[in-house]
Amino acid sequence: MVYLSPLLALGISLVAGTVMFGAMGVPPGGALYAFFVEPLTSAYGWAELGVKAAPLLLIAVALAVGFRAGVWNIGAEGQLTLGAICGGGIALWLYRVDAAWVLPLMLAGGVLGGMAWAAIPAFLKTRFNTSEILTSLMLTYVAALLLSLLVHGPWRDPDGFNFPESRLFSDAATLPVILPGTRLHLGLPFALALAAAVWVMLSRSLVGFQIKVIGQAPAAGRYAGFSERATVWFCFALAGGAAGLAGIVEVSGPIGQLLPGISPGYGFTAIIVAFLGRLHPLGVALAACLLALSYLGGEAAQITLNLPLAVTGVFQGMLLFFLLACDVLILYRMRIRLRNRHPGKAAA
Amino acid sequence: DNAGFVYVGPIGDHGWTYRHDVGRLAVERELGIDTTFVESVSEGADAERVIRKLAAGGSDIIFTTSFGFMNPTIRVAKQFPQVKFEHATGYKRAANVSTYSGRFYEGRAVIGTIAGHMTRTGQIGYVASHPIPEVVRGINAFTLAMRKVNPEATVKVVWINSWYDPGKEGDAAKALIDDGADIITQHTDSPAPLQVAQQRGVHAFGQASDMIAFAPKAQLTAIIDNWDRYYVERVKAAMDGTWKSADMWGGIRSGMVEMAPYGDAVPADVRAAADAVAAAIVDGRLHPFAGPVNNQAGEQVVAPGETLNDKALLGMDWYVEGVQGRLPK
Amino acid sequence: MDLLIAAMLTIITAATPLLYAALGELVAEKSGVLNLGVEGMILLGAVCGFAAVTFTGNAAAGIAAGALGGAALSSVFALLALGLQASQVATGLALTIFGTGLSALLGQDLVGAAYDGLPKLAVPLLSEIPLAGALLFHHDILVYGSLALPAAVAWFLTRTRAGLVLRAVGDSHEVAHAMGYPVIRIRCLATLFGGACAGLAGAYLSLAYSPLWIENMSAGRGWIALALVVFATWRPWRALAGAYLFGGITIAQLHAQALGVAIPSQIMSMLPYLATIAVLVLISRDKSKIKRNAPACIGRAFHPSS
Amino acid sequence: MPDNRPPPLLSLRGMTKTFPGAVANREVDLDLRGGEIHALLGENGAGKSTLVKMIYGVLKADAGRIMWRGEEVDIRDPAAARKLGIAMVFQHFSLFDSLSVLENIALGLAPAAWAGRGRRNELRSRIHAVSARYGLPLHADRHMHTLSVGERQRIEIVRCLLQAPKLLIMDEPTSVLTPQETSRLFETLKQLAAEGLAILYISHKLDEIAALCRRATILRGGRVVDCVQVADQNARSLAARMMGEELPDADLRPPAAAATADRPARLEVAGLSRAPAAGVAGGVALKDISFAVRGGEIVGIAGVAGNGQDELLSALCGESPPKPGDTGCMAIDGQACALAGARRRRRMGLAVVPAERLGRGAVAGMSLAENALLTAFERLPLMSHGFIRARACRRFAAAVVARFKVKSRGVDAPAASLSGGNLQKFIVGRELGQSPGLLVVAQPTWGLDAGAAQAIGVALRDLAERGAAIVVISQDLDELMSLCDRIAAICAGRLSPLFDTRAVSVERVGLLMAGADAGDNANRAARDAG
Ligand SMILES: Nc1ncnc2c1ncn2[C@@H]1O[C@H](COP(=O)(O)OP(=O)(O)OP(=O)(O)O)[C@@H](O)[C@H]1O
Ligand SMILES: Nc1ncnc2c1ncn2[C@@H]1O[C@H](COP(=O)(O)OP(=O)(O)OP(=O)(O)O)[C@@H](O)[C@H]1O
Ligand SMILES: [Mg+2]
Ligand SMILES: [Mg+2]
Repeated sequence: MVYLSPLLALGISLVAGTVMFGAMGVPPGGALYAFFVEPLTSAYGWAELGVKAAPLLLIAVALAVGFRAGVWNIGAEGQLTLGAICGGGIALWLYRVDAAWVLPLMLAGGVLGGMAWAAIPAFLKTRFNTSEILTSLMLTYVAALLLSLLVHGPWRDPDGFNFPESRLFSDAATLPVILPGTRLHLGLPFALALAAAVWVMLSRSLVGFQIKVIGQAPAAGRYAGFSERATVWFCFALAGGAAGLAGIVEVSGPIGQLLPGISPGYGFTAIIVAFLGRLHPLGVALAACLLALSYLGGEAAQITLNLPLAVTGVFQGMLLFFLLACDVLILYRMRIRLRNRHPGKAAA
Repeated sequence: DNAGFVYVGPIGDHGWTYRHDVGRLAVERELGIDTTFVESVSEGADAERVIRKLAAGGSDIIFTTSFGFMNPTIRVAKQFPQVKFEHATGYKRAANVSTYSGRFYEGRAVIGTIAGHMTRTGQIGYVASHPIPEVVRGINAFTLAMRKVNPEATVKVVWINSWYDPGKEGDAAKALIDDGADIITQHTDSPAPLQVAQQRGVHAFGQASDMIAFAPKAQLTAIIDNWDRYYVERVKAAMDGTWKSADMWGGIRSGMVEMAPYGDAVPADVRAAADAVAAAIVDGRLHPFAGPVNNQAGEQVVAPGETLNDKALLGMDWYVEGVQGRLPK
Repeated sequence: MDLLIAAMLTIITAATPLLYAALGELVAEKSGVLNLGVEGMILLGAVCGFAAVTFTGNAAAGIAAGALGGAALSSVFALLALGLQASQVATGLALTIFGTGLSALLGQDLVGAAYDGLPKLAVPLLSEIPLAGALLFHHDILVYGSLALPAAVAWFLTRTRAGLVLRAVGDSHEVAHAMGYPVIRIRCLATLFGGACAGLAGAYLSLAYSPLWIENMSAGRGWIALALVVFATWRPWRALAGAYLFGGITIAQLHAQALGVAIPSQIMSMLPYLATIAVLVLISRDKSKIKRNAPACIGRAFHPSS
Repeated sequence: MPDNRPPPLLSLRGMTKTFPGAVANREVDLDLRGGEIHALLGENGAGKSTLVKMIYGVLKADAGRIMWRGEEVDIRDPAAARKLGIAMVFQHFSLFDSLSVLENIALGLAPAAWAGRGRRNELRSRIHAVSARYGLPLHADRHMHTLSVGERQRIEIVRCLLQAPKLLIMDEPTSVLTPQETSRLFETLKQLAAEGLAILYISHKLDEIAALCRRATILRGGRVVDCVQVADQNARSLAARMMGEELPDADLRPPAAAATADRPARLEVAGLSRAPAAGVAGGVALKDISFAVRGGEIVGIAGVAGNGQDELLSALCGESPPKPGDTGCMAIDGQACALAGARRRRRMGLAVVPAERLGRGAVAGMSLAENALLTAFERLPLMSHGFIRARACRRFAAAVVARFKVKSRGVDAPAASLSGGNLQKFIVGRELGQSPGLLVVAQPTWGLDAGAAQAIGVALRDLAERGAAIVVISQDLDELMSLCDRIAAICAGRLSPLFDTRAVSVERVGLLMAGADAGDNANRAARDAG
């Protein structure tokens, strides 16, 4: 049943898409093919799905942990940026060093950078009771401007005619590709590993239990002796670290340098991915793939059918609406069926 | 045959991307071939995929129209040697990668001349986007031309750190007018600064396209990005097999930089002066960065009789004398 | 002095769209609804308002169309998140994606169209007062509306029965339901109001702030509005203060640049965000005050069971 | 014999309500006349709340008819019920935390009560009038979250009285009131009944029923099993009818209290002072609290709600670390623990049962197995290397369910699906299952039926007999007097000396709870003891 929901949503989207494209004079079959099939007709397409889904998954799965604990970190985009800045800074600093430890150091720098940025809202929340919603969001803008400051100024490529981008990272600072001939990089294994780890943590470990308890009933958490403060810190550190890793993976992988804009809003899209996946690692993984596919599909539809981006945005929004609606309908039916399966038991 | 275009913004931005799309439509119209475009492509990891997809999908020539697409373009070009690539505003080339851009600073020199003649307060407000050489070059060309006719006039620059935020662009224009500017010029994409000028009864210059509809009284003229001729030529060359990697940096003479008709407010003598500057630039008598050029500290950077070469122009990161404020490094 | 007045006038226009969107969201959140689709609703309001003005030439029609556009989009939210109890966070974010696309689609033919902007309505006599007259009594109708709105919202929430019920629903939907109040219906109305206000914010952008339509012209103001609700700790007058603080610093830094302050523009641009954080830190020390104003049920789905 | 009296105020015929998986009411008939105080009795889950919720229009009956003054009515929602003249005090508070007293009351009245400043002022003075008249002191402009439970209950009652109802339904209204408040309320109710009001009264305290009601309808498993004259019954016979079996005998107090006198103290508290919790207006400061509990004894702490019980409980269980300015020592089994957090204290042998079951003692949406883990992981082998041993948790939860006869769908059922009584049994069972050396329990039998209450009492005594020290914090003085060896009263954050329950009268403790001078009483206590 749970697996049926996305399929049903897809079905409805196909019907609605047929109507919409038909009304706009675009052959519906071709449009839908472009959206859902064409991106995956080649190995390269699959690899690109992984490239696009990896940062989404990496961030969303960590955010899901925080959302379960009632920690509203919506500034993952900024944490991603800081990860890119810190990790990328190391790459630029060690530009001439050709050693195997450069890349791990960069990744660590990215993780720590994201964590450090996430530590600000965590600190303000635990120390001054300041809403993390506002602080984390505002810090996203600050991070973007910080990156802009750096690539427009001190970190410009010295041979780059003062254009706002850093030099290309050296080979030692570039994330290896794991599928030759494509851009699929280590980010995907990282993301899958994190998803698996979070799954185990949430379902099996005391930390995960603690997070769920505090999220669902803070008073019960205090009663059990779980520290809310520590949980806030943990959730921010995890999400910040994951977002920072996503940031450094992006710049040391497919981008290969620091630019003023490194992420097309992964940190925000990840929020919707997390909720679409019902805050469960497996669901989040599926949602990340689906959303990544819808972006690739949007590009494919623009290329093969000359559809304007606006149309793909509308269609993507509709797809999300149907997914959410079907989710609910199916959950609702399940609830009723579960209840009816045990008649009289509760009355016993 | 097919030509592909990769845009950094939406075609509905009424600025940079919009003008490239006008060029694309000219290609379709004049050569009768199919074109493909992808809009709002972010300059991060997505760019390479989109460019590659266009290349793999049968585009014979691909225009990538933002500086941030430079490295992805080069990378994809390596994988598709038979496909021709045209990258706007960059500096990296290859056997199958050309670069092209407009010498918009020539247009800036023309409007600088107009501003120098027409300002009463001696203060010009400049709404600027990001502190990159392209924008700094425009500021400098404008200032130099302006001070040639009005040595006392100064330029105030406000950076909004965005290409594209009508509200903020308008706010910047308001701030500049409130601080004494009586002419506004801009290097951002929306007509909002012009609209503000119109409301406030001051003058302004359009950017990227003719924006007279938005500010019939305020617009003195506009610098129009005109890619039509270049795009048609290059696509045709690719079809003919005569395409060669090149670096095109076209100015007024090539038609890539075009001036919109003068607004009613521009008096005849000023029109004549502006026309003269444009004509001198076209036939090479005048270079906007011909010496003597002083920097903000008053030190002579270009001696009389010399001109800055293209390389120095390309990487310009200093202000000339007459620009107020300091350029952050 | 003149410079100050002029700057203040600019601040008023910069704050107005934030204020509309924030107050609309504030009412929705007070009823327990967290609609993160503000950005999408603003854009739809902007395009609808501009389209109406372009086709009818009538400013009132434009304003009405903006409000209706925002409300229409919020009704999608109401259907999914309230009717079907889908995740409010996810639905709101999907709304932003959808609204951005839809507004661009609807606005395709409006790019390049021009409009003079909403007429300024000078209040007779009062607008003649030196300084204050220019500052307060020479604006378009939406600015006056934005100043009346916090008063109206504050009055509605604290003084009217409907406002009381709305707050009650946001505080505990179970109890409100047990006492016989139609939780879903009240939330739908609050959501629609929030959508209409976001639509007005959009209409202000496309009809007054910069009277034109271009894609994505809200440039992230919806997110700032959402943050302002938190900043305001759900109190209407504080939302006003927040909008003016944010707008004020944004404009002040533009003036500082114009006056030649030698600080990198990126750092200047950070100031509004940093200042908002700093002020929030200062005012959020008092937990009980926040607790009293925060809607306890915010974002939680309500399953009426009977 | 033809009945030519006027028709009853309210008649129910064949009321039936089925929930998914449970029949809450089956064919319930009931007649209620003006001026009558009618008791509705039954075990936990017998269907009492469901029945009255249908009368008040909160729930919709599957079948059955409601007659009001002989005419069939359709009560679609609470507003319709209010219009008829029905008012109800809910079993669980139906108050809004972020609103003021005045606003909360207005929400229960007709819309006109909030129209305009004049009406609001009028409402304010009516509130003060009613609360003065019936001895239920209230301040209209206080904010709800600053109020104690007792005050909240008063609001509910005053709100009903303001509607000038014809029928007043009260679902366990006294569970949080002091004896004094209860008897004041009873006078009020009797007075109201004399004025012609009909009252439908639900309670598990059978002595209250005897004092207040003439007739009682008894529900079991959703059916009416009896409708009796209360005068003909005693508490035991009523309980037997409710449960369908005799209540087993159990004397909770051991014959000789002195048996424990020479044992070492397992809990020592000396000079404990705590500032009220920050940000919680209405919080009470604890002032210089000292007492000791020996192994094998049960010590009761009586007090009116809102006199520092919550603060004492959280100070004892270590939920919030002491803040600067807080003083005092605490020791468990001789080990100082004032600075230890909740988890350290649990390792030292402490177990705690808080008053709030859902949301604090248990997580509503989690299964019983997960809820078993909530506190038990410190003392039971439920974890290995930071990972949860799911099987061990289920086994432990199942053992608790079996030992305390918790009615549930099994250990995977969510805590929210248990009735309050069964959940309480589960929580107590979970804490007892950890064989604690020291147990602190708040309101152990709040809202529980006689059978469940007795089961819990027996379990506590059992634990004490095995050498544990037990502290029971409760507002129910009768319960404390029957359960505890020694008792003290807490008032405004001060604790009286401990008295032997055999040597002190209920009245004396009642006075202490109400704040009679502790020093004076200490002298008298010394006399009593001697
Ligand atoms: N919302 C509900 N969903 C499912 N079942 C319910 C619901 N409410 C009540 N029930 C069922 O109805 C039965 C009667 O519940 P009710 O609350 O009426 O009992 P009660 O007599 O009030 O008990 P108590 O003395 O504990 O208050 C319960 O045992 C339960 O099984
Ligand atoms: N989500 C749910 N799923 C299944 N059953 C439920 C659910 N919620 C409530 N119930 C049923 O409702 C009953 C709880 O009703 P309620 O909370 O009124 O307790 P109660 O009968 O008043 O008990 P007590 O007096 O012991 O507190 C449970 O017995 C349970 O069977
Ligand atoms: Mg009940
Ligand atoms: Mg109960």
